[in-house]
Amino acid sequence: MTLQTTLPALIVLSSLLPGLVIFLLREEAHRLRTVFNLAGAVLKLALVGVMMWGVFHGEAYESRWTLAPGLDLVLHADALSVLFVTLSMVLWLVTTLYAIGYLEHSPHRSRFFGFFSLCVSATVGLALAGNLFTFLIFYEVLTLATYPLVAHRGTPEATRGARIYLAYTLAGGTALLVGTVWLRTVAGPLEFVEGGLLNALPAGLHPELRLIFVLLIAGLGVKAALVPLHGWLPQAMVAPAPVSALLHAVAVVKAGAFGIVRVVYDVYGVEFAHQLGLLAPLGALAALTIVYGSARALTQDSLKKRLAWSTVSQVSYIALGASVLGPLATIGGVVHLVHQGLMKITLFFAAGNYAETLGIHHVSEMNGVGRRMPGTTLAFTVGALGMIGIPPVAGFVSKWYLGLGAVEAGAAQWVLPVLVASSLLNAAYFLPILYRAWFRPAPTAWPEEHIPARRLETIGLLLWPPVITALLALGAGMLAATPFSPLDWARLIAAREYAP
Amino acid sequence: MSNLLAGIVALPLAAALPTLVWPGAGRPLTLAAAGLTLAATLLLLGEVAAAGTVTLVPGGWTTGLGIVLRADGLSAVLLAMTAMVALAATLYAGRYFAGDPAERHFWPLWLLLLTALNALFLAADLFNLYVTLELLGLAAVALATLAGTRAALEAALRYLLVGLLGSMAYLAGVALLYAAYGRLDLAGVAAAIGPEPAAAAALALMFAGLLLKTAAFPLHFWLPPAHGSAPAPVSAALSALVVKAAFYLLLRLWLDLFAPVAGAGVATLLGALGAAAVLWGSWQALRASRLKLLAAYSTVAQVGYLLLFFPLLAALPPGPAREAAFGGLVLLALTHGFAKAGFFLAAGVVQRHAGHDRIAELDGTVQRLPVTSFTLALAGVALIGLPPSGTFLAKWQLLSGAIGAGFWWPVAVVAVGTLLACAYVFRLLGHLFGNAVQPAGRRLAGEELPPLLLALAAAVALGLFAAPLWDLLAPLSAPGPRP
Amino acid sequence: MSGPPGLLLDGLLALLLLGLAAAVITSREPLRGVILFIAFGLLLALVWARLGAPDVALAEAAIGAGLSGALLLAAARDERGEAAQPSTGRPGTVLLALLAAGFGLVLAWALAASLPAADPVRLAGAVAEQLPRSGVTNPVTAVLLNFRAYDTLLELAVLLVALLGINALGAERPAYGPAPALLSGLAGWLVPLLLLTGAYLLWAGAHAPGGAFQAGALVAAAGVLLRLAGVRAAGLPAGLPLRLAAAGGVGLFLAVGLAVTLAGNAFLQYPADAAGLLILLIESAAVAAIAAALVIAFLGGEPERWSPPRDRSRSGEA
Amino acid sequence: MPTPQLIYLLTGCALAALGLFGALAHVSLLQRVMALNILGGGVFLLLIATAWNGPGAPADPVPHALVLTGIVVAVSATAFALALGRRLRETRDE
Repeated sequence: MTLQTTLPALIVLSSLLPGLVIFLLREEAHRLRTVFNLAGAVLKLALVGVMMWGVFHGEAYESRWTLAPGLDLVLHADALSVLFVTLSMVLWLVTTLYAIGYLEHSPHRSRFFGFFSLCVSATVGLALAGNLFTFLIFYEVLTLATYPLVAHRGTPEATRGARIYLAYTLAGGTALLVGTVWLRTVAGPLEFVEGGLLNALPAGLHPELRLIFVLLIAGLGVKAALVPLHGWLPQAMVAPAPVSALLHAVAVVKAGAFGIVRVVYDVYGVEFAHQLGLLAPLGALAALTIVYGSARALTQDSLKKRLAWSTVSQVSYIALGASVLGPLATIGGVVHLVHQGLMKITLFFAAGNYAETLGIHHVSEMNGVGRRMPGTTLAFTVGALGMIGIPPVAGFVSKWYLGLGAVEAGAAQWVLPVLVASSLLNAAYFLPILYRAWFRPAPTAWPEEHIPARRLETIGLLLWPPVITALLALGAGMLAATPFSPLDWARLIAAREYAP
Repeated sequence: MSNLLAGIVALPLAAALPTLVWPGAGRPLTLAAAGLTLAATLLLLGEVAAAGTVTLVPGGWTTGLGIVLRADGLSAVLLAMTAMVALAATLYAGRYFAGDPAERHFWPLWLLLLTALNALFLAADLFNLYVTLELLGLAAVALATLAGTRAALEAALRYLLVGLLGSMAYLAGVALLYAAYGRLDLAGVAAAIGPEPAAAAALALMFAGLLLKTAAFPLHFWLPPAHGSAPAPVSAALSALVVKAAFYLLLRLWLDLFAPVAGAGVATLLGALGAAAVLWGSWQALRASRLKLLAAYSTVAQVGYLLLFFPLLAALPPGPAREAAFGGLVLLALTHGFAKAGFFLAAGVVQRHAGHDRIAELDGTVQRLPVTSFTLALAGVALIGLPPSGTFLAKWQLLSGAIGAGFWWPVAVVAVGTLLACAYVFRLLGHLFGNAVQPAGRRLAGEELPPLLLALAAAVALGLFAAPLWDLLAPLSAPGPRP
Repeated sequence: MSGPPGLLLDGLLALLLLGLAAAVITSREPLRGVILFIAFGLLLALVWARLGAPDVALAEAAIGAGLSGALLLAAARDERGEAAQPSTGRPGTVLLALLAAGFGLVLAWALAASLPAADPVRLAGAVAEQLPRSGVTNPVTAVLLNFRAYDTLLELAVLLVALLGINALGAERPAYGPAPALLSGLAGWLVPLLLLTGAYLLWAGAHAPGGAFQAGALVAAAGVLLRLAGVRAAGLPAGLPLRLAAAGGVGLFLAVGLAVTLAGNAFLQYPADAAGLLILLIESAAVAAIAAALVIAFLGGEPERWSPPRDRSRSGEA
Repeated sequence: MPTPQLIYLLTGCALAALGLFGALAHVSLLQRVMALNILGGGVFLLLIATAWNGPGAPADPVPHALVLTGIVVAVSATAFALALGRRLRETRDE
């Protein structure tokens, strides 16, 4: 029972157990619930810090539990998992604060925060998963934990959105299940190893392996919202803002993208996948999604819908990075896992603030909101500029490395146009918002002003989270060169993936 | 020789008598008996884990002349599952029947039902199995009538006649086997049996009878009304235990007795029936308008899963692959036992609270019955087979076996069946967790706990702590006569 | 006597049996069907006797024909008027006929193929060998109450379940109107005779045809007769004694079976010297239980005397 | 195999078939129950006939015991079925 064998499990439990306790709390136990939430989040943050330090110094952390002969539940820490865990940790902490403010006085909060913690536990679990079987388990648990959150409001459209979400994700889960079982019967335990584990298999199996890859990507692509499996994402907008924020920034969408990265790098191995000719179609799919998502975002007047479509587009940068052979592209894709998270969560927090404070749900209602809510709008601006890829915000770094990677891999002729096109489209659907918010005159009355402006433009618990994440997004961009920055960590990952 | 086996049968039987002589003492006596039986089955589990198989010949006569009771991994785990489910259902029934005139009839019949189940799981003698089948059938029907409604009585009568027909078919098979091989103990017949007409005919008759009792498609017609209209604790026992007992016997005969006779054809037929049951049962569950009917049809589907993988077991040679798949099959049966019992008990709570169980009118039940709604969700997860439920682990093992052996059609059936199960479970949850506010119904104290525990066992415990099962079953997975 | 006359008898019996069975199956009128069925049962008893199974013959006559007959007659009385729907003409009847025929043929085929090769001794050898240690000399009783006593224990449990199930369904059916004087007169001397015969069969079972089941059936018949003769209670004791009698069959059997384990024996392994006595003890309790169960079955519901009025009012039985 | 045994075995098969048909084809409870009893009788006949070892020779007592048990089980089931049928008719009348 050393730290090496228990730490990963502890990290999962540190949010799971508080979550279970929270289920049992009375609705009125507001303070107690907050204590459990934050205690769990802080404790987890500390544990992850320890693990990060250890992994950086080459420590190996692995918790193993046998479910059946030859079938192990494995949680282990490698560079990639630590990156994703850290991201989900930080964002969970912030989102918890935001949610506490957001759900002030709304019903069923115990249920909400209970599932909220389960959802994060599942995310952390699949981040730390040491083999595809474990990943699959947490992937499905994540589906189950998020469904009640999407349906939380219980309104007809909420239940409808949740049902669609469920239909997509469970169907995807089934494809993933079959693919995983199949691959396991072919290749054994499927423990994740940097550089992949399939290249040793006889050539006779290659057609089978291609088919399995398709199944796996189909399963993961649903959550990653790859076109044409993206249909649920705009529907899931009915969820409360903190949920949408988490869904889009870390939990669900990222789980899919992260899974793709895992499968490409640590199961198939990027060279082997390339050799099987699987990267090109994946890249094409990602490119299509990037462009299509941005194009659809253009036409949305509902702010949250526009952000949702932008997620569809932005997440596929990660798949794109994975589908281009070469360390630079890898760095670009992996680092975007973090950057997109920071920027997108900022945007959703801001959108939530507009809705909660002034009842603004549509782009067309945002005239002059910048003067009424400067802090929120500033944060929104940072996020938006990042999405477009304007330095010094983090988004630029990702796109830069993706571009370099494309050039390095000789895929420039099709990757660069995609990057340029999507950046232009991003600009086309974000800049008008910024223009309205800052330079258009404010209307005489807001749609419905819930929270009057006092010392602050809105409740502190709603204001600070987006400001914090915006600063993080800026920092990730400006301090990219410093050690332990996301970029630095992504370099470490790429170095280990491509280690001879 | 271990009299523990006799004790496991004698405990509930002995307790049944005072409960019928002094009706007032029913509840405490039954609780005590259920608790002790559980303790005894756990003891047996230990003995089996240590010794492999435990046998007893009541009367101590030479094998062949006397009746053999035998416990191995398979029977031991099913006994333990039965005892746990029974204990939970007993706790629940104490409140469910409180003040109900049917209560004084319930306790003795309930204990006799448990007696029959234990006796069946332990019997290693063809005719003794017949007697236990009849005891089980009559007790089950008698309990099903306790609801007293006309629907319940009609269903019970059909259930009874079907059961008798099944037992008769089984008995005819026994007659053939005795005529041909002059033995009644499983081991004795197994040693002599070969691919002869008598064996083939006996196989056909006994399997036909047992398939009827297992409610295998298309012989399932009697199950939904019977399970759907019985009192909740009884429905739980019928779906979770009684059906399993018939399935257990099917598996037992197939493994221990008919291995040399049953060709791939038989297994394929069973598998095909299973596939049909999975699809049809799930589809009907999706269309069911009442909660308990949904549960009953899902049982039809779950029985289908149990049959679906017979061809796989038949095809796999003894070895790790077969052991993995066999363990998966047993785990599937166990998990369904817990999940379905929990589901039916929870459904009973909902019905008692709302005064009906029409799914469409249960919107917002969660606000009145949060625990029970959560229980239904957990049990639902286990019925679908999502992680971390035991069903998921079981399906994983069976699927890897099937894919490894190139059996693709069961894989397809499982995929479709799983999605259908998602559909019918989440259709229900969509209503339960809706926003509508239910009128305050009858207050339920403590009735909500036993089902929750059962659902947790199915949806979490069996998924995470089932590894020892494979060691218990390893010696069994190879077909052929047993020592 | 397996000569031509014997064969002739066998053939005749077989044909009659089949004819009666067919008549029962096809009869439209419930009462007529039941009477034919009783005849069928009696004929079957003859066949058992002919095949050297006197114990079975007795049981069949007393239970298969006698008590089942009485039960069916009572049921037919309720069902009078509602003529059974014709079986023919219903969709799938032909299919069912084929299925049934196939069933019969499979049985015949299997037996024809296996019997000639089979060793005709089967377990008879083992029984003969162990009989001296069984405590009785009638091999059938030895099998029922010693070699396979466990079966018999569970069988008594089956009877108990039936009784409880019937009780749970409601109160006993109303008694018949005043019985004809002849019947009451008949009962007056028939009942003691039945009881006496029952006692004899119980005692004789150890060495000759007979035993608990036959005896219990005769005692039950006495009860039925009393009921028919207008004795409402049908000779049943009231309250606790009745319930004890019903439970006693299984109870004593189980008690003996468990008691011997204290001496380190296996469950139900009687000490050889006490076996005969213990078996008689078990059988006597069984007779009471069987009789009680069968009479209650004839009453068709929970007898008024099952539980004292106090409980009934509390339980609020409908 | 001695001829009487053959005769009775065949009779047993035929009875079983008749009983099965009756049990499946009928709708009236009374007739179904009687048919099931006939089916049982047929199966019992198979057992007793196989136990027979020719005139005079002692028969195998085990099947006799089994059939005795079977008869009691049958009467229990019959009684319960009829009582259930009666209760059902009462609820219909109510």
